[in-house]
Amino acid sequence: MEIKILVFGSLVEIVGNNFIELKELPSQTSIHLKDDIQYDTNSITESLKIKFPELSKMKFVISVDRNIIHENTIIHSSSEIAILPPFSGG
Amino acid sequence: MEIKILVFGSLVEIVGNNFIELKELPSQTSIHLKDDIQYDTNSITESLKIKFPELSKMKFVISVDRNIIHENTIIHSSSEIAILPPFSGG
Amino acid sequence: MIEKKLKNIFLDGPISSSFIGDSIAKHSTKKSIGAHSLFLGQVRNDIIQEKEVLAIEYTAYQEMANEKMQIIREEIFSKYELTCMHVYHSLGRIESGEISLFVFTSSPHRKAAIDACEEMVELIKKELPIWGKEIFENGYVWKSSNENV
Amino acid sequence: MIEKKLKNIFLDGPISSSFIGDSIAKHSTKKSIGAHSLFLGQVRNDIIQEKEVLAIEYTAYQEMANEKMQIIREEIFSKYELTCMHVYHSLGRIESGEISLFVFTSSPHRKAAIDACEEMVELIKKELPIWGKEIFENGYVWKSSNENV
Repeated sequence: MEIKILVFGSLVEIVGNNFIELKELPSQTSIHLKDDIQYDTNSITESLKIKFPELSKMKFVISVDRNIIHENTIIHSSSEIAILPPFSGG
Repeated sequence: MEIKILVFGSLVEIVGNNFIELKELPSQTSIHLKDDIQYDTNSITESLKIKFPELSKMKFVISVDRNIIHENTIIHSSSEIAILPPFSGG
Repeated sequence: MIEKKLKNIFLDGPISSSFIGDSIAKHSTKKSIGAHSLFLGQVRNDIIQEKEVLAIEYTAYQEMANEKMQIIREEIFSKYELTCMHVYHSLGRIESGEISLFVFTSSPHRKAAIDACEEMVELIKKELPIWGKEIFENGYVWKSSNENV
Repeated sequence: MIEKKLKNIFLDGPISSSFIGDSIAKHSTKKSIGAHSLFLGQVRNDIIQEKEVLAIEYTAYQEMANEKMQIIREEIFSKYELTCMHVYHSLGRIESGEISLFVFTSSPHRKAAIDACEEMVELIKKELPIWGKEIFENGYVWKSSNENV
């Protein structure tokens, strides 16, 4: 499963783009379920920090289907995932 | 001393005009001072209620020189006096 | 003491939306402003004793209101960090749906602008000698006092 | 569940004073309204590390912001007696002195309009995924977070 992650605000500069495509996730966090491999938000965060070490210094949250995730959450291939730095609108 | 009193709001209807000229004030409240006779706000209120009995039923305050009077106050011939029903602007 | 240049808060007739728009536009040169708070009082078609309020007719003791407003203005400026403040109140007959009160505060920061605007509205209602007469198709009533509102 | 007709709060570029004026004018037909409260966020020419902020460039996760706004809108309508509410936020480069946020609440009574408007401003700043970049003549900084404001 390839996962696309939307990127916003100052994180765009670290990532160098407004989205990331993750192909490899840490295997220990993946769960084999039926025919699909499911991942969770913790494993995505982990992978992102490996791929972009500077993200470890940044404050951000992860959203799944436009809701901010507070606890580790299983994601599906259709999920819309994004990483969001603290808001500064208004 | 003739005293002109400005009249506002619903009081205009009771008085029938937007000002009152008072010529006679209750003598017991007048004070002879130098050449002038001075009156006070209590004597004015009293006179007004005698002249316009319906005013006794109305809620109003008296202002002298555009300040609302809370205690009996001596007035001068140059004082700007007004009677004001409760405010309802806005 | 009364300052020589006393601002007049009164306008004859309703306060138009273009007047409000123009008033906002004038602040674009004041670049230290971060927040504007505006309050608009609109004449409501209340039903009083089964009769619809078509309009409110406002009268005021204008000289006293403007002097009192000057004092309130100074109090509010000393209490809040404001860049500027504007107050307008209509006189005469204002139809329901039209605007009769416009309070406009601006500050570098939103809390000062919002709090000052709200406090101004309360003070205007309580302290300024203005009276409204609610007009029906036949007849009228004097608008109830702001004292306990 | 997301309602089918999701309002879009975003406008490209600054919010003009005539847009605000027109928005006010549209409410003259709603005669049960007695009070409008408006909040306007204006871009401030802050000095940051001796450099003047010339503009703020706003970006947003628009789909999420509009969905979240819909939820907030329903919460506010259930909490306050409102006749209507409008929210607009700019995207793109907004020069200092220009307006980037417009919150507009209307109610029969002033307290509901004022309180709802103030609460909306706080919720918009805290809950909506919008980011500002403060632009200097040379360079920029990302606007500091609203989390502790």
